[in-house]
This record gives sequence, C-alpha cells and structure tokens, in this order.
Amino acid sequence: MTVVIPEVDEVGTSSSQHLLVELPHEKLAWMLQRMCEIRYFEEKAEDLYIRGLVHGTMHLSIGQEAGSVGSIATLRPEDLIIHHHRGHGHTIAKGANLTTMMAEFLGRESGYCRGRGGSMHIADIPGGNLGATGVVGGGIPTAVGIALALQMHRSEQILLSYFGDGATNEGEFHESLNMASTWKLPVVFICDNNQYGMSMHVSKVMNIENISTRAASYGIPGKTVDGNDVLAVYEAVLEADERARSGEGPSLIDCLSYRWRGHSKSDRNLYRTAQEIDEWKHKCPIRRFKNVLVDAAVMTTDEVETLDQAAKMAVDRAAEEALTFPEPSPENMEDEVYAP
Amino acid sequence: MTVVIPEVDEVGTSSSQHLLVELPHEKLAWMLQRMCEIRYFEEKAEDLYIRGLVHGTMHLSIGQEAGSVGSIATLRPEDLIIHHHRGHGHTIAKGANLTTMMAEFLGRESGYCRGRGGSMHIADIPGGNLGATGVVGGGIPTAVGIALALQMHRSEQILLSYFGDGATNEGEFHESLNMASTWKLPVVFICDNNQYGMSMHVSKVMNIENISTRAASYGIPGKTVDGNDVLAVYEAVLEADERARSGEGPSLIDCLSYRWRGHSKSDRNLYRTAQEIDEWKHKCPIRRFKNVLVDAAVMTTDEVETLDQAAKMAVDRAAEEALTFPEPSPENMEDEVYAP
Amino acid sequence: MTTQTTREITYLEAVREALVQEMRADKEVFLIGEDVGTYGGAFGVSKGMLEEFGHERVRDTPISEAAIAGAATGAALMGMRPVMEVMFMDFLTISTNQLVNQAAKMRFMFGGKCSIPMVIRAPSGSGTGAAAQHSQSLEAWFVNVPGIKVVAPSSPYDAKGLLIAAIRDNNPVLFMEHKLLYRLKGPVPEESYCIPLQSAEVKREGRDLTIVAYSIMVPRALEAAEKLAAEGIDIEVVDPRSLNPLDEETIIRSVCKTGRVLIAHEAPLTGGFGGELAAVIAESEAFDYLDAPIRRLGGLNVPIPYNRTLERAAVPQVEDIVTAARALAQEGK
Amino acid sequence: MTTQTTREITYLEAVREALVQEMRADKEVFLIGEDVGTYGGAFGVSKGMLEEFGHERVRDTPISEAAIAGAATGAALMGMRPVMEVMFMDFLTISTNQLVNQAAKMRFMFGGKCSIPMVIRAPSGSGTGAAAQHSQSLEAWFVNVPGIKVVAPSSPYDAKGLLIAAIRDNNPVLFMEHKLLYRLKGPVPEESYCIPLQSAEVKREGRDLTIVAYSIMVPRALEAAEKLAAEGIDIEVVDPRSLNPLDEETIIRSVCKTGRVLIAHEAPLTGGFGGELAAVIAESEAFDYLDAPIRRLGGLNVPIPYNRTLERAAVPQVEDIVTAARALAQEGK
Ligand SMILES: Cc1ncc(C[n+]2csc(CCOP(=O)(O)OP(=O)(O)O)c2C)c(N)n1
Ligand SMILES: Cc1ncc(C[n+]2csc(CCOP(=O)(O)OP(=O)(O)O)c2C)c(N)n1
Ligand SMILES: [Mg+2]
Ligand SMILES: [Mg+2]
Repeated sequence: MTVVIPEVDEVGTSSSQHLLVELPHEKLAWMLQRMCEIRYFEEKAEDLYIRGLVHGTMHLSIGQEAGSVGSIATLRPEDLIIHHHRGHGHTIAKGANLTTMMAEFLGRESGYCRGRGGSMHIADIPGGNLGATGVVGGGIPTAVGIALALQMHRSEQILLSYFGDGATNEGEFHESLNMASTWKLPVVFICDNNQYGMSMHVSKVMNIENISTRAASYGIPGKTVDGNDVLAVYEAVLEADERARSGEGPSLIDCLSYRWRGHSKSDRNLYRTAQEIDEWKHKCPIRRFKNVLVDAAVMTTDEVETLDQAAKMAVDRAAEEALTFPEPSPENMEDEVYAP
Repeated sequence: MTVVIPEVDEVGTSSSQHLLVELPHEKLAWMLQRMCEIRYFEEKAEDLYIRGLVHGTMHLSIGQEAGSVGSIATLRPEDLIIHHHRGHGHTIAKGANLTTMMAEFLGRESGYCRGRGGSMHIADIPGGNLGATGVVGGGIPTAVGIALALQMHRSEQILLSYFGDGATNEGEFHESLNMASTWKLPVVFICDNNQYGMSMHVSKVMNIENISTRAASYGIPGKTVDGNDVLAVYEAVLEADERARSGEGPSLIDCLSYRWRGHSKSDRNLYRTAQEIDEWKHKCPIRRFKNVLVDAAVMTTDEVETLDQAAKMAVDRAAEEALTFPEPSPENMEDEVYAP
Repeated sequence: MTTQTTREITYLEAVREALVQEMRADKEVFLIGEDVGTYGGAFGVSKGMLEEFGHERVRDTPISEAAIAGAATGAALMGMRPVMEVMFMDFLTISTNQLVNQAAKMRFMFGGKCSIPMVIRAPSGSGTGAAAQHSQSLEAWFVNVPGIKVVAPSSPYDAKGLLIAAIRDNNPVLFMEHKLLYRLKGPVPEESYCIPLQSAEVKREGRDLTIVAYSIMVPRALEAAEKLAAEGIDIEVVDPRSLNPLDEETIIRSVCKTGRVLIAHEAPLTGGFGGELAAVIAESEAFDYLDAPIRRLGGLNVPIPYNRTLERAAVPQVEDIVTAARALAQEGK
Repeated sequence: MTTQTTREITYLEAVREALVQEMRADKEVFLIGEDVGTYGGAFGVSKGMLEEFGHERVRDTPISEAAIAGAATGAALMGMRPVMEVMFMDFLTISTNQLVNQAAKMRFMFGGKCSIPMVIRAPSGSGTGAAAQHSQSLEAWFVNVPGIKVVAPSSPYDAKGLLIAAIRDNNPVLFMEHKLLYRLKGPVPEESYCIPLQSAEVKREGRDLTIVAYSIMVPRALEAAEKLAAEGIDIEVVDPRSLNPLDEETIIRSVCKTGRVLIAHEAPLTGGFGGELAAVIAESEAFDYLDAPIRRLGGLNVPIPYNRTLERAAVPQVEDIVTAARALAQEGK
C-alpha cells in the first residue's frame, strides 16, 4: 500500500498534528479515553470468553481503535452509524453504555439486544447505532436506505457505514456505492481495512494497491489513510462528512490498519507470521496517540495515564455489574418476531 | 461520453482504417455479411412476432451489429462466448444456423433449445455459444467459471462475456471482474453499451462518464470504443484477446452504441425523443461499414450489395423452413430436468 | 362500504389505486424499483404516478436488486414505508440476502427494538412466454422465513384491500401479483379499505369437496367448479389470500364440512406451499373428517419452458383441476 | 464392504475423506470456497488438503458468494466437477441467483444439451451461539427448485457415501452439513463407496410410531427412541437422507406399518420441508393406515437467538421429541 504506517518510537507522530491545537482539549481526551475503553473492553470480553462466560464466537478489533474513534469523533450526536461483525469499537465510540453492551455479550435480558443478538449484532437504535451485521457487506445496502430516508426527510444528519476490506469484494458493496453516488446520499463509506479477510490478505483477493481506488467506479472521492493515526482518520472523515452533509454525496475512506488477534476465536493464524503481528504491535494506535499528545505537550504523562486507568476501571465495573444481570426467558419468543 | 460517434455521411470513416489492408478480403466480407444477417434476422423475427408467430417478448439489437460482429470476428473457431438477453447478434456472429435459430424463436422441437428457451436463451454449446441469460448480469459469474475451467485445463481458448451497460450496476458484475482479474482468467468482458437499461439512460444510474472506468477497480485495462465502427471494435477486442490468451488476464471493453428499437415489445419509448433515435439511425453501423469498404475501394457497391442480398435471402429461407418444423410434445418434461 | 362507489376495474388498476391512495394519505410511503417512473413499470402498474408524486417518491433505480432491497430495508428502519417493486419475482434471488438476513431478522436480532415496515411487490408466475428465468413462483421460500409475511391476492378487490393492509403493516410483506391476473376485472370500491392479513375467504360455497387455491389458481378453480357443478359435483373454493400468516380456521372448517380437499398452486409441486397446507390440514381436527386422502395439484417439477404448449402443460390449468377434483370427489365412494 | 478397513472417524473427517478420495480419483474435481486453503475451511473440513492438492484445486476465493457459485456453475458447464463450499448456509442467500436461475435451469432451458455437475457444501444449523445470520437451515427453498438436488446426511457413514455420490452426480447437488454433526463419530470404511441418492434408511426399527427425521434430528430422534423404549414405546426412525429426490416408498412403508408418524426438522416449522413429507404421506396409501393425525415438530418460527437457553429452545431437542412422540403414541387410543 502507498500509505506507510510508522512504528511508534519514542517520538509520537501524526500527519495531522495541527488538530492538536485546533481541537478542544476535552475532545482529544475523549478520543484517547474511548480508544482505551475499546482496548480494555475487548481484552475483558476475550477473558470472559476464555472463561466460558461469553459463548459463540467473537471478532476483536484490537489494534484498529483509531479507525472507529477517529471517524466517530467527527460526528454530531444526532448522526448515525451502521457497521459490521467487527463492531465493538464503533459501538463504544458511538457512546454505548459499557454495562448494557457487556450484558449483551453475556446474553442477558438487559443487554442491548436482550441477549438475542450477541457480540456480533449490537444495535443501540436510540443512540444512533443502527446495528452490526454479520453477513459480510450485508449492512451496506441497508446503509443506502438509511441515507435515503435522511435525504427524503431533508435531515441534517449523516450516516457512517463501516465494513472491512474483504467486504469490498461483495456485489452489495458495488451496488450500494453506485446507488448512493447516483442519488448523492448523505453517507460516508468507511473501510476498516485490516488487510485480511479472515485468512486472505488483500493482495490475494484483489488486483489493486488501494481499496480507495474503487471510488473511481462511482465518481466519488476515495482516500486511503493511516488508520493507526487517529487524527489523520479524523481529518479525512471530517472532510467526507462535510461533503455528505452539504448534499454532494458519499465518499469512500480506506482506513489502513491491522488486526492483532485472530479473525475470530477459531483462528490459528496460519496465514501470517508471528513477526508480522509483532511489527504491527509496534505500530499500536493507542501508544502512538499517547506519545503524540505528550510529545506535543498537550497532556502530561499523568493525564494520559489517568484517562487510561479511568477507561480500565469503567470496563471492569461494567463487566462486574453485567454478570449480575438475569438471563432472558425462552417464553413466547414467536411473539417477538413481528411488530404489532 | 468522450467517444464521439460520427454520423454516416457520404464518406465512410473508421478509426481503424488500417485494418482494411491488414485483414483478408474474405474476413471483411464475412463481417459485413454477418452484420446484414443480424439486421435482416431481427427484422424478420419482429415481423413474425407482430404476426403472432413468435410469442413472449423479444430484445432486438438493431443498430448494435458492429459490437457483436467486430468482437466475435477476432476469435478462433474454438473460442467461446456467453451472453445475454440481447444476444441475437452474438449468436449469428458466432456462426449459428439461421434455421435452427429461427426454429427456436418459433418454439419448435428442432430449435437450438428444442423450444424450451426461446429468443432470450439461445445456446449452441457445440458451436461455442454457451448461452444467453435473461437475468441481467447473471451470465457474468458463470463466465468466470468457464474461464476458470479453460485455465485449469491449460487451454488456448478464450471466452468473450457480453452484458449491457445496465448490467454493470449489478453486484455480480463486480464480484466477477474482481475474481477474474485476481486469477488472471482468459476472458474478455464486453459491455454492449446502448446507453439505456430499459428506460434508464446511463447518466441516471451511474455517476461516471465511461463504463470502462470501472476497470480500474480490478486493475485491468478498460477501453471505451466507438461501437458503431466494426473495425474499431475488432482492434480493441483483438488486443484484449491477446492479453487473455497470454495469461495476463481479463480486460473490459465498452462498446458504445445505440438501440434503435424499444427495449422489448412492451416499450413505448417515453424516455427518449424520436429525434434522438433518428440521429442514431444516421450513425447506422452497417451503412457506415459499407461506405468504408466502398470509399477505400476494398469492395465495389455491387459486391457490397451482393453480400447484403445474400444475407437477406439466407434469413428469408431460414424463416420459411423453420415455420415448417413441428412443435415439441409436452410429454415427460420432468425427465428432462436432471442429467442421468 | 357503499356500493354506488364501486366500479369494475382491473387487478392492475386496483394495485395502482392502493398505491396512489396510500401515497396520498402518508408521505412516508414511496415506490422504489426499476423503471417504475417514466416507463410506468414493466407491466404498467405505476403508469401516471410519476406525474402526481414526482421522481423522489416514484423512484427509478439502477439495476441493482440487492441495493434496492437494502434501500427499502434501511428506509423502513428509519420509519418510512417503502414499497419496493421487483420487476419479476425471479430477481428476488438477487435481493435474498437483504430480505432474509436483514429485513426479516433485524427486529428480533436487535431485541425487538426496531421494525421494518416495507412491502415487496413481486410480479410472479408463468403464462407470458417469458421462459425459465421470468416465470417463477417463489412463495414457498419466504413462507419459511420468520419475519416476512407473504400475501397473494387473486382478485382486484383483494389486491387493493390487501396491498393497503400490507403497506400499513409494520413488517416486511411480500406481495405477489400474478402477471396473468393484471387484466382481470372485478368490482372495487373507490374508497380506501383494508383486508386484514390472515383472513382467508370462501370464494365459492360447496358441499362435496374443498379446493384450497391462491393467486391465479383461484379463478381457475372457480371455473372448474362451474364445470363440475354441471356434473352435480358441488365444490367449495377457499382462498387463503395470505400464506403467512395463514388463516387455518377457515380452511379447516371447510374441510371438516366437505371431507375432501384438493390443494392447487402454480409453483412446482415438490416443496411447494401446498405441502404446508396439506400438513396443517392433516394435523388438524379435519383429519378425522377426511373421507379421502389429501390431494395436491401443483406445477410440474420443471423450469418454465418457452413454447406455448409446453408452458401451459407445466402448470395446472382449468381442465387439470376439473380432472383432479372429479377423481377426488369419487374417491373411496 | 470388508469390515476390517472400517474405523471410527468423525463426520467432518468423513466429509474430508470423500473429498480427498474423489480429488485423487478424478482431476476434474476441485474444491472452491472462502478460506478453504491455508485456513483449512472455517470448520476445518479441508485441513491438510492444500498440501496435497495445491492452490489450484483447493482454491481460496475473495468473499464473493455470487461469483463463487458462478465459478462453480461455469466450470461444471465445461465438464469439471467443482465442489463449492459456502462458509455458512446462510450466505447462499448471496449465491441464490446463480444457483436457482443458472445452475438449476441451464440444462432444461438450453434443451437438455448441457449438464451442471457440481456440489454445494453448506454447513447448516444452529447450536453454536452464532445467532440469526449464521444458523439457518434453508433446505426447503432448494427442494422447491427443479434442477437442484438436496442431500442432508446424519452420520459419518452417510456423509462419506452421499458426498461421493453427489460429486459423481451430473447435476447441482446441495449438500447440507450440520455443524453440530461435524464432531459425531461413527464407523466409516476406508474405501470409497457411494450411497445412491433417493435412498432413505430405517435407522431404527420399531412397531408403534415412525419418526421421519434428517440431519441433526436423526441422532436426537434415536436418543428419544431409546428413552421411550424404556417406557415400552417402540419407535421406528426413518432418515430420508436425500430430500430431493425423495425415497417415498421407504417412508410410506414405515408409516403403513406403524400407523403413526412424527416428522422432525430444525428449520422453522411453517413452510419447512416437513410439510412436503406430511403431504407425501397424506396423499399416499399410508393415509388409510393412519391411526392418528400426522404430527410435525419443527423449529420455532423465529430467527435463531444468541443466548444459549433461547437458542436451545428455538429448535427441537431430544426431550421435545420424546414429549411429542409419547403424546402421539397415545393419541386416539
Ligand atoms: C457473506 C459472508 N461471507 C462470509 C462470511 C464469513 N466471514 C465472516 S468475517 C469474514 C472476513 C471478513 O473480512 P473483512 O471484510 O476484511 O472484515 P474483517 O473480518 O477483516 O474485519 C468472513 C469471510 C460472512 N460472515 N458473510
Ligand atoms: C436481474 C434483472 N433485473 C431486471 C431485469 C429486467 N430487464 C431485462 S433487460 C433490462 C435492461 C438491461 O439493460 P442493459 O444491461 O443495458 O442491457 P440492454 O437491454 O440495454 O441490452 C432489464 C431491467 C432482468 N431481466 N434481470
Ligand atoms: Mg479485513
Ligand atoms: Mg443497455
């Protein structure tokens, strides 16, 4: 890929350093704290899974926190997102209640989907999170309809639609971006590009360097950004937001990052080397953002670590509480299928 | 569109004039005669339809004859095609027996599909015509499999896969071109671009100038050609053939033309002006090729008209004969569904 | 319903009238599909609607059935009431993922916290010489998908009342319109009215045998019944109208009365919706009233052929219903 | 079959053994699907096969279910024998057009002048906590599509023999592999062997009641039968193994013998394949032998929920079969 992602050395780097002065301090703090919450939340969920308290499977976004936080940080509270199976980051960044979220992982009645959805299908409709789809690419056509409703309602709101690199090989990606572009819908398409679709590296499933190239087929802007640089993501998505909000139509943002964990709980990582994984751990978006903040003297090490610890405690508390919640009852499930 | 298609004035023009000397005389004669056969065949079919002898519906390619003939003229006899609902031109260019073909239109037992397929689904498997699909875009994924088999069999053969402009908005188009490019399959994708998908002009359903732009999403060559210039089509497709045959993978050729008739028999042409249709009739690919041949003194007017009349007679004979063939019997249809 | 406002219109006009009246009544209702605007729809259903409602609410789309279904699903999730037209039911095979994995499941999967009020209008069936890929009847699939309702009207009156009910329903409703019924004329009130889903109708009363038929098979069954009446066989014709939810009571009551039942549909017999109907009857108290085995009449297990004669032979015609009903009426006597 | 070569292996190993043996025997056979190579398949079915057959014949694909199905269809049209793996049966909703409108119809539509010998391997069913979009059983759809065959083995022995038969069959065959069966162990001969499609098997003989079950419901029915044997209720379990074509005789013979039949499947009850089975029985001579109504036991009409308890409750378990069979055995006595 043309975008080179630097290793995090002692000096933190961002291609959008200027945002450190332009963005309010609370905003920067909010971003760092959300990134830490995502990391701690997923580590906790993994731990609960290993202890057999969470079942099914799980898709962790550890290493990709800058993409979800950097993009959602650009939104207004009333804006919307729709996302995919690797969606814990988006859910937390969009402001999910960690306890209600963890309760869903644990299949409890008080979880976001009352235990019906699980970790792969968290939706918080009132919170503007219109849900995670487990069918690769399956949320993208739905995103077209959400954005269409926003347009027909003359709304100021916009929608961020998330999917992975592998999803861009699905026909639904193509039909949806074409339709959204033709109708100039208020949506930003964001590819959480972790370079693999399960075991398949992007280079094995497509014959192009950058996924953002595909924007050309729809006559929309496409940009590949360093997805480990939360400020760079913020800057690219904000520009796309403005385009969407002003009625000029969608954009395609390709956030280049890497997934540290296996694809899901059944992954034996046979398709990549331990060394590759290790190299990417040295590009940790969280450590990197911390360094950027400290090196630019926006925050002290103490401030940064306070935010980090606050995130950790919030996650621990959420898990503890969620574990006390009751399971749903299997009675009358058939009555839930259809709306009255 | 960037490609400008000249009106046919007294002087015939082709951007690939040089082929007039490079191609053998019989080849040029073959091309003209096939184009005339297609024109006369479809006019005859239309007439039989109006007389109630052909039923269902029909998709005529009158005005687009240069695309099918110019592309198939580049093939070796053993090469293959797979195409779509507007496929009469491809079928004839690939060497169909006109009587057997007309018999299928008439739903006779001796038709190519024994009356089961009709005008929309003509296949001549031994002849290398692997069939027309009525589901828009539906033949493109099948083309991937055909080309895959050619590659796995280390065959020298290549495949031409045809579809319309509207089909390029189907997800199957995207999945298929991506897969074919990733695997470098021996196929050439040809868009019979008549500028409309039923009532929808390309400008209303996509936000790009040239459909060939979409090749960029797959890292393959894409070219938009004057689809009314049979020699220009020949030149562009031949280059793509060589790429496919040499194992370098697929290309996308966008043949820009125009459909004179309504989309199908139910079309009231409300979405375009009589004037537009008229302008395009002045760009007639057959008259144009005739002029090119005569003006370059490759043929005399007599030679040209002799080929034209031979085509007309062949079509008349085919129709007469086909009308005498018996209808299929409805007995034991269920036994035909599964192969033994 | 006051009768002076009732006129004879076609099934196609009844569908259009339902759309127009609902779009006038509720601005959240809109029509989306291929060539529904300027072209007026492949079968002319939306002819004239563009002029009244404009391009935004009579929305022409690219040829992208997955995105069309997604556009409807997403808009419905946002509280709109989209009516999606697929040009031929056969092309729902491209919308399947959106309809089955998104539209049908989001409500339950997300804990009942959203609803998807949308209608999928699908011209179905054979008889137009359009061959294998433009003639299918795929209702059986969708009946097996919890979260989607399936409706298949057989008359202009039912088409209007059921479509209005479908549009007002808060769930995805697949609305089948048989192409051969479009020209069928019948009395339809001008005013807007709803026919509740899950209400079967006895289209003809009879004592000797029940024919359960829907869509195109209803007029054929009624014609067959007239022919058999001349032979002294008195047939009752029950039209479920909505396949899911199904009004089992009306069907079972009829079978209890006649003791004989013939089920007729156009889709291939094997795996068709007739199996569900037969099972519902065989599991019910009607089982004890049956004087003969349950009989099904379905399409041949073949793709629809192009040739007129073959096409006709591939699905039950009036004479096939007559033959099957006559035989069943005698059976075990 | 000589028994000394028979060992206990899992259902998953049996599927793999069939694939490996057919790929060794016929170079036209190849496996194509997402992550079937290096990853060894999402469930590990093709583990180790890449090493023996290489990337060309154990072909990893982009995530493009329509193109994968098309690639298999086109290769089959060219005389190869592709085995396509869809990662979860739920995603056949993206392949539907290729399978239903191309693979299933080309032979008939083109006048019987080609054939499409391909297999679609589809891991199906719930029980893994994968929720609504990764747990479906969609067999009913494909049984209603003339041109496709549907097979659903319930044991390692059947899995191997039926998969080999499916690969050698000259038509598209949908081959359902229930995820919960993958770990099931059973005796399987080393040699290659075929089980003809359309051959049901009586998995357990009994006098009092017939349970017709397939896929995961077979081991559950057998366990239920053991429990009921203790109560003196003698159950016969019939496994159709192939749903289309269906071996009606074996089923009907059993029902004639026992006079009572319970049909069990995991898919939602309404519109499930159980309807077809019930209809076939109700239309047959077995009708006259029935001492009680036909009973069906199917999944609840719900998307599969995530929570363990709810997921279990959504599909028939051993205890549900026991209860239903016990009640039916008493009924009308
Ligand atoms: C349509 C479909 N095909 C296959 C799968 C199985 N699957 C789940 S996630 C995944 C990889 C997706 O890759 P990508 O889009 O890059 O997202 P990532 O998992 O890398 O975040 C696959 C193949 C699926 N869920 N849906
Ligand atoms: C999947 C699908 N959607 C819709 C149709 C109905 N239809 C048949 S041809 C056609 C227009 C196709 O346009 P294009 O691809 O440009 O081919 P053309 O007819 O112009 O040659 C449409 C919408 C269809 N046959 N298949
Ligand atoms: Mg990825
Ligand atoms: Mg066109």
